[in-house]
Amino acid sequence: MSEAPTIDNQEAEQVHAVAIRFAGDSGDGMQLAGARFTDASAIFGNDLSTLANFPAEIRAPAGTLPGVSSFQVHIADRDILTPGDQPDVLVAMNPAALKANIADLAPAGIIIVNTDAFDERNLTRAGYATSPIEDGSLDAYRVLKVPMEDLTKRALEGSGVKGRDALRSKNFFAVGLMTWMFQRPLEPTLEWIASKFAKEPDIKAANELAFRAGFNLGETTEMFRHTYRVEPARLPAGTYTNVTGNQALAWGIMAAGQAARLPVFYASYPITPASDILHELARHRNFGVRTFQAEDEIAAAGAALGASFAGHLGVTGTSGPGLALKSETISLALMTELPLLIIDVQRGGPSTGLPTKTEQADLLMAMYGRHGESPLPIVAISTPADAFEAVIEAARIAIKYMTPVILLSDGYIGTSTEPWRLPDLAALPDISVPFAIAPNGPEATFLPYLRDAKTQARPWAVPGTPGLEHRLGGLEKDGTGNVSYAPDNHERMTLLREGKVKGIAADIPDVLVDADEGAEVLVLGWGSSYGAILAGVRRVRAAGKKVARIHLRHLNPFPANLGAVLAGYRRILVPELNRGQLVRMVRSEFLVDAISYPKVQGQPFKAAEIEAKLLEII
Amino acid sequence: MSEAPTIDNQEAEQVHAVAIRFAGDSGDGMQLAGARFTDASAIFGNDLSTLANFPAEIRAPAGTLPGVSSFQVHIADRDILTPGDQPDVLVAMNPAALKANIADLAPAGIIIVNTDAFDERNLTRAGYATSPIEDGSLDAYRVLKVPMEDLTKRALEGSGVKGRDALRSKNFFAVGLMTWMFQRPLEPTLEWIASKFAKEPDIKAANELAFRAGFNLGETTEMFRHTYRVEPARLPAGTYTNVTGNQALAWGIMAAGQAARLPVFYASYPITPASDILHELARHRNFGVRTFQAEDEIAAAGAALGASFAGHLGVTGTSGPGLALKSETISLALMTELPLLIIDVQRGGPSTGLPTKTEQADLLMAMYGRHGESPLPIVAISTPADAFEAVIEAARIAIKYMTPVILLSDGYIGTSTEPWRLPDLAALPDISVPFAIAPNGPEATFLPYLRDAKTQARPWAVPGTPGLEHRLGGLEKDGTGNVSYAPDNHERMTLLREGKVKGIAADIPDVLVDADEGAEVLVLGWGSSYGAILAGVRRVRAAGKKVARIHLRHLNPFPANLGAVLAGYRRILVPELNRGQLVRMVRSEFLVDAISYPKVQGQPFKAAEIEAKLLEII
Amino acid sequence: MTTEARYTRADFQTDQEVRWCPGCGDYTILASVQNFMADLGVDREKIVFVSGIGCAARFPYYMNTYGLHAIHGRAPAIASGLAVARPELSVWVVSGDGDSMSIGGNHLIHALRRNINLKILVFNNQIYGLTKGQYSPTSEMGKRTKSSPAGSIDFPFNPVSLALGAEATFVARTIDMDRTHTTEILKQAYQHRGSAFVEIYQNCNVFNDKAFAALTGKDERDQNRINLVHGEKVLFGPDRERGVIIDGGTARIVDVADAGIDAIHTHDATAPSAGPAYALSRLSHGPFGPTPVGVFRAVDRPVYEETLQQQIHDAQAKRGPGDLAELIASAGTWTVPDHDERELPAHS
Amino acid sequence: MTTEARYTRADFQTDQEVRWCPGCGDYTILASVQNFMADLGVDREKIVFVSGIGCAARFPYYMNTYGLHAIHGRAPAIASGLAVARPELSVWVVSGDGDSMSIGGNHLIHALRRNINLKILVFNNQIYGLTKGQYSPTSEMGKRTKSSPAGSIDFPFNPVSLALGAEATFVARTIDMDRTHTTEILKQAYQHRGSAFVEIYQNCNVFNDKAFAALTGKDERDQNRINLVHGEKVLFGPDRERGVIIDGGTARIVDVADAGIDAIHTHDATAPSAGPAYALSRLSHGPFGPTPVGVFRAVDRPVYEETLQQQIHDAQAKRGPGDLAELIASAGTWTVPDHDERELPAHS
Ligand SMILES: Cc1ncc(C[n+]2csc(CCOP(=O)(O)OP(=O)(O)O)c2C)c(N)n1
Ligand SMILES: Cc1ncc(C[n+]2csc(CCOP(=O)(O)OP(=O)(O)O)c2C)c(N)n1
Ligand code: SF4
Ligand code: SF4
Ligand SMILES: [Mg+2]
Ligand SMILES: [Mg+2]
Repeated sequence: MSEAPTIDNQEAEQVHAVAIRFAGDSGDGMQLAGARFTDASAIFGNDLSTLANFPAEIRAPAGTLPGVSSFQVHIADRDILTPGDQPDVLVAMNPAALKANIADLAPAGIIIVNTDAFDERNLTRAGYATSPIEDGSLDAYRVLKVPMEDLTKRALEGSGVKGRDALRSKNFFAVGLMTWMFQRPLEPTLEWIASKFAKEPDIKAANELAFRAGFNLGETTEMFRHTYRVEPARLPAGTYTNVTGNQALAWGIMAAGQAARLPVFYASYPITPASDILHELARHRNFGVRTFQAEDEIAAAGAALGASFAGHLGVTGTSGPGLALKSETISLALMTELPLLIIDVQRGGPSTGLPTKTEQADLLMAMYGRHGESPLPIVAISTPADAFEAVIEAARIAIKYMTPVILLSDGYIGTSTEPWRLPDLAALPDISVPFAIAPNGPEATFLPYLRDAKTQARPWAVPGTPGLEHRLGGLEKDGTGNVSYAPDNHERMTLLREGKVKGIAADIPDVLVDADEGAEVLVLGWGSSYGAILAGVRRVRAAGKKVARIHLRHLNPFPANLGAVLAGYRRILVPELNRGQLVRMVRSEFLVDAISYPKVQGQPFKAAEIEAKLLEII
Repeated sequence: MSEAPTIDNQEAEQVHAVAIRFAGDSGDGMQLAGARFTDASAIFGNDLSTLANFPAEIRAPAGTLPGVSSFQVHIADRDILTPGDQPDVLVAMNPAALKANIADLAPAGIIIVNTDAFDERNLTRAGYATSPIEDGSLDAYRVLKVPMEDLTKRALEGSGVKGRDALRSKNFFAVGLMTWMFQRPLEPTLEWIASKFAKEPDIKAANELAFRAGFNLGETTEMFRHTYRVEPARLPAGTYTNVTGNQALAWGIMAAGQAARLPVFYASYPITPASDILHELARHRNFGVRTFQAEDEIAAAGAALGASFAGHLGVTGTSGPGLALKSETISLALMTELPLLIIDVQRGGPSTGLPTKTEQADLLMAMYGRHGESPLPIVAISTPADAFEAVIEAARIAIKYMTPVILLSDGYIGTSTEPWRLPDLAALPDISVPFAIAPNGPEATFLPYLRDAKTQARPWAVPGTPGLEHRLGGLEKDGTGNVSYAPDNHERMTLLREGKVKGIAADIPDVLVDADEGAEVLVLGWGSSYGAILAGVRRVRAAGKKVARIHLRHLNPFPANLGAVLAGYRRILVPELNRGQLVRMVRSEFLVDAISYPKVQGQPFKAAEIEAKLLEII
Repeated sequence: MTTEARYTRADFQTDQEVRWCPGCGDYTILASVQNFMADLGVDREKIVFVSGIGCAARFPYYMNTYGLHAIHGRAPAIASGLAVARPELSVWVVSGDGDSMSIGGNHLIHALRRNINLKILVFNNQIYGLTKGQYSPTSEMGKRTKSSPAGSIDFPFNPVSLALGAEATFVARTIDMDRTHTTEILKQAYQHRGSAFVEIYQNCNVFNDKAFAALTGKDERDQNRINLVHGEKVLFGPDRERGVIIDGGTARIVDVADAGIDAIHTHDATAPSAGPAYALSRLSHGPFGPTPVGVFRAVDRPVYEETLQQQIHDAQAKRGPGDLAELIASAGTWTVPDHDERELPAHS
Repeated sequence: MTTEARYTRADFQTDQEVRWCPGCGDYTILASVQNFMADLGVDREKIVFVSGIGCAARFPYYMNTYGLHAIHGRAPAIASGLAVARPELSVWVVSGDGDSMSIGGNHLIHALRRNINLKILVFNNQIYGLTKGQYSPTSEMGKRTKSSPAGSIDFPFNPVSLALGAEATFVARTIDMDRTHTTEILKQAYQHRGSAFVEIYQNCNVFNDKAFAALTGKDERDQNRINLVHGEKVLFGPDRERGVIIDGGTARIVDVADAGIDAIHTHDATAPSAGPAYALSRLSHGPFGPTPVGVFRAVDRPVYEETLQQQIHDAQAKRGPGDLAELIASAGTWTVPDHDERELPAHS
């Protein structure tokens, strides 16, 4: 309903896309409701994109604004790129949920309210003097009032589940209602309930009853005679699943281990929004994955580095504050030239900042946040599903070039979902690099810093290999690995380390430009703004303007052709969820007058913002 | 002897400048010897500059190359700027000292060797197959052979000090010899010995005897008939002392406390080359200075921040690895907007790197080494004596703008010395800012984030002040100081923090350009390369070329006129002891094609290097 | 401690909505602390609460005193600076088990050994609450959490033992639910000169509900709670029929009837040796059985900041308050006489 | 331990010149360790030495095994990753008192509680050697150093107590000079399954000479050295005329003649309770008087990486070795049938 539907016939109206936001108290199960609706839509065949919005780190008292949790899902009959700038439909389970979300609703959007929650107490908690569903303040919207709690309770009568427990099923009532309204299949949700609550028959029955009651209410009530149909999207054929970025990342790490033929060692200290990577990996002991919950981020980086020295794929994941703490250890990885994969799921900063919100403001820290000259490769993830491939690429570079690599994700990628065509695991690239097993120096000695002529990588000789005993360390060393403070040697080694990283440019793809013939303006993006930028660009094109677009996966080194490409455009716009970080790198590197389009609101870009900005400068 | 003297008359020959390097084993007391010679020269009235070179962190076995310690002093009859590119005279106490230093010696320079140390054992330890003082390999130099140990022992005969103990005085023998050779007054050294060893009469006597013996050898031997005279320099009138950068920094911190009317709290974890700041401050309990040796750098930053919150001048000093560790805490200081002074005495990196060597490679970490958008002011020190003023300036900014400030020094500044005209302490600027003492909000409330209209600083209300109880924290907050996750608020606060730092540009002096009329090439420097750059520029000018020069004290924000100034030059050269860090900032900020002139050898620039590079591009 | 009732609990409440989960033990502790502070009567502006990150660490926002909600694990370090700079303030650290013993373990043990005058309250819920339920350094082995779905394999710290191993001069344990006991322990912690380490068992009803049931459950608490009272025999049980003996360094639980009352250990919190306190701390590692609460140890030792103050005082007495000009000149000076000064470039 | 003499000390020496100050206790320890390794006969390539920064931390450069000279304080964390990844390796940590207990304190205590199979050797010279003489967390109060010219005001850790407070399963102390004793302790540490904490008193003859004179000085050592031997009475003195009793948790020194031999404590390193070991650790805090050396505690507890290995094993037994394709599909999939595919931009 990006083009809002007119609601005037009894037939199912066909729309191309619709964004629905489920909002309620943290205790209302809105994440679950959204996920169920999403899955049903996925199985139905829509393309989709989701965005979860959790309350900040503390559980607020029920009914208050800080306690509001929401889940937005954008479904479409064509490929889409964002969870939607503005929801077309808002399901509000209580006054606080309404208040916290109403400003985002599309003009003339639909609101489905759970009227039972609009009592004096909840209205006060949300800070409403009068009830918005009575006082006419929602007249600009189409408001559908449903006493969901009462109806749920009634549906459950006789089921054995009563009182407060019965109320817990009201999220399924809401899902049922939406399932009817948007003509989703019932089976996926029913099956999910059946398998999830197989061991708790009461709850299973209750949720089923509530779900069906919601659906039936739609079918039988006048109020809901309008339904909408979003046809399946013509996605590339294949089998799909719906993933969050953190999930795809965890699986990508496991895949990287397989592709590199290395056991995976993941060390981490819990931190929002990166913790779910640890949680996911910890579940897979049967894959041989070792997870290590360290005492802090420094220890996590250290343990991962120790595992790398031992010949594992050492990975450590965190968010901004944790990356700051890991700096010194990353610097050691760089000096010892051991592969180490560092994942930063960026969040709003500085300091503790906005732990549950997204931002892209750690790029320059990734680039420069270490003492001394300490260049390392940086790879960025663009979408939830992309995390899978991106982490394999990061691991490839780390192992092949014996270097720490920073992989940048963010809270938006980590927690939102998109459909992902299951990868062909048989076709995973072989990113393995053989360990050193034989002496490489004169008289059967082993020189740990003798470099590969092409990659400049030093050999990886792991403990347990007879004859290759050697010592690594953080002091400057000469080519043999022995400590050296000689002036020339330090310069030589500094240049070698720098050159090794720079040289990777020859081993990564050139940037592809998605350009209209004759476009003079180029948008240069990175990371999670992929979807919003592409969607914005499409709109601009739809408006008949010409524009070019690049989205960077490799932020250090830049792809070899980047400078030349940039030189071909009159104006370069760099939208970033920070105050202009990539733009600084590009300006300094290529001396192009790239324009920063910064946003620091803890929220992803909207397609409309990119569109508007582009229209302004083209 | 920058113009090497010809040694052909018996009279004292007048030279304008001479650089002498005392080199020996760590156990030979070369630092002391150098310091004595320096003091005598200072008191005599020369301008001077020194450079100490310690063995790396481990005490090596006597007689080996890694154990060599040296001290270079450059004395002149005019103002000088560096310790000298190449020593004119090398005092070598053993073969290792000779071997480690000979490459630096000026063509046809003088070598004074302690022949007693050139025995089989020491030659082998130094890796000489044959004795360099016998085999003709030093023919290009003027070698003066002195059996210093034997002569010292003999001088001490009957003094009661014997054997190995007697040998300990041989450094004073060397100082005595140099004192004669360069016609220094004897009194300063004799007085120093007398006061230093007042409680150890034997040692006092031994050192005196050795010193005089060295002097007398010069006077009486044919070999030393050539002496040199370096007239007093025409320094500005005043009383001078000779300081290292670390010393001037420590005193500057104490002065800043006085100028700000705040008690000084210095928290640090020992690390080369910053530890001496802690050592110096710890000596001054009677000034009320509190030093706190923390368990690590994170705790040091934390304790200093706690002291700042308490209303002290909270200062924390470290070197690169420690700065990396402090990042997260600095970010908290930035978010809570508390004044905190962070000193980074930079050393060679990355990782443990070259702990005893100098480098300027932490600039970009100071600038960007924190997660999220976290701008803070950066001030750099140019020379040892300059540390005093620079730290007061850094403290001024921290307090006035309620912000952490990073002050960059380096190993070269920290450990080398120069004469310093005693500051007029009565004329110290008043950098105090009154604490908040009264409510500033409606209904007698206190709003900790209500900003000063001009500086954008928030008020500093210290615990103990009735009625101003408030809570600070690392989460994003709104204007009242309450936690806020609102999107617009985050953007507003981010811009406020950024704007506050940018605004400091209006409160710092414009850059002064030291320019020749019509110069088209400008050298842009910062930090400890001050002396080498200025000396290089002088030589270029002496060669009749035109050149302009800027040396930056403020690296963030840049002085307001910097962009305009840079725009006026055809070429901009940026010499740095790193791989091009300031140059990246300048290129990105002003889009000027500034050229990097990098050096990463753990050694300061030489004037000759700057000269050569300039001549190449002018 | 002043006795006048200048304050009520309300004076220590802020206008911030308290945002813990309904039912969280943190509410009870907050009430205890606010009431305690009101009774204590120390000037509100002289009190500072410093915390790290975690549910517990939200505490300062709810105390109408000076406060700093800092970063994860660093509160003891920051509070150390505060207390050393301003010994006249009353500085309190509030921390969780993860904040204080995982990321912040080092700062904790160093603050304790230095004996800085900090009152360190650790709300031990044996879980990471704020990050939604990972095991913590005090979680029991085998615990299944989000990050340990197969069961935790980390042997937990015993916070009291850890503090005693770190040379703490005051170590106590109490329980959120028992407000009277909590208040008594807070009072003793306040009165102690130097660092006071107070472990408060705190129920996280969302991620680790009933972790302390052995001490709070109606049926179990009488069996399991061992109250340590200075100068008294260590007896417990519904009829004080059980007791603790310490034998060759090992504390054991006995039936008083069997062992005889004389054999029962008499608790001496002020014993110069930390041995008995440590022995008592080993009685439970959990608490999943009989567990001592109360003050384990309270001994005198010089307070860091007081000794520092003394050093300043002594140095001033001996050398005067310090003259910077004199100091700068002390390394030796020389004078360049007035002459036709050249223009020398200033050191920029 | 194999018994064949495959190696000699020379096999464990590297071509790097040893660069400690002449006379430094580190030389003696190096010799002891090299000899011990030669006798041990474990494949050289299976041995890894990990260190932080400090004089002691130079150690790996001199051992012809695998080695990592890491960063200050982080060796236990790095070694933990190494040992957990590769349980078949023999992983040794070498650290100084500053490296392990100042900046590295947190990693140390966590490695100990986890019982990871690390042999942690702490060369305690009660000073920062490498940075040229500041006081360390084990320096005695009042010590005058570069950073404490007026005397240190930090109360020191007792490393043995700290380790015991951190749930260490093996805790021992030895002295650089006594190579036989050092070797015996190394052997027991090696044989222990899990973390072994070994404090080695090490003389820094440059910055803290004779710190351990009470235990090494000809005149004093007989009076002061208390050898702890498992299963034996704790007796010492030139004629074993003095002994230790542990009374209500407090260890005390008595004359055997007064107390009677039966009252003397019999050392049991394997006692389930850490209480007696802790009590013994409190006998000296320095060592500036009678000081126990030997193995304080050696108890069995599951080894972290073995339990992890077991979890992997169990999971594989139950769920098979894991099929990634299956896992990825497990959250539910749907299939889009083949059709006239539009060109969709790939997610770059
Ligand atoms: C540097 C850093 N690492 C990790 C986090 C994430 N984090 C916040 S609180 C917390 C643990 C909370 O546990 P605890 O201290 O026991 O407090 P509780 O929430 O249980 O009261 C973690 C891991 C963080 N905020 N900062
Ligand atoms: C992050 C960091 N902080 C500080 C230092 C400086 N540093 C190196 S070793 C050391 C202490 C050494 O003391 P100890 O561990 O006791 O070893 P020792 O030299 O006495 O053997 C310090 C403070 C460093 N290298 N890195
Ligand atoms: S998560 Fe647990 S500790 Fe945190 S507020 Fe909720 S109940 Fe309390
Ligand atoms: S400084 Fe001390 S510990 Fe370090 S090598 Fe020298 S004697 Fe040994
Ligand atoms: Mg907790
Ligand atoms: Mg030491």
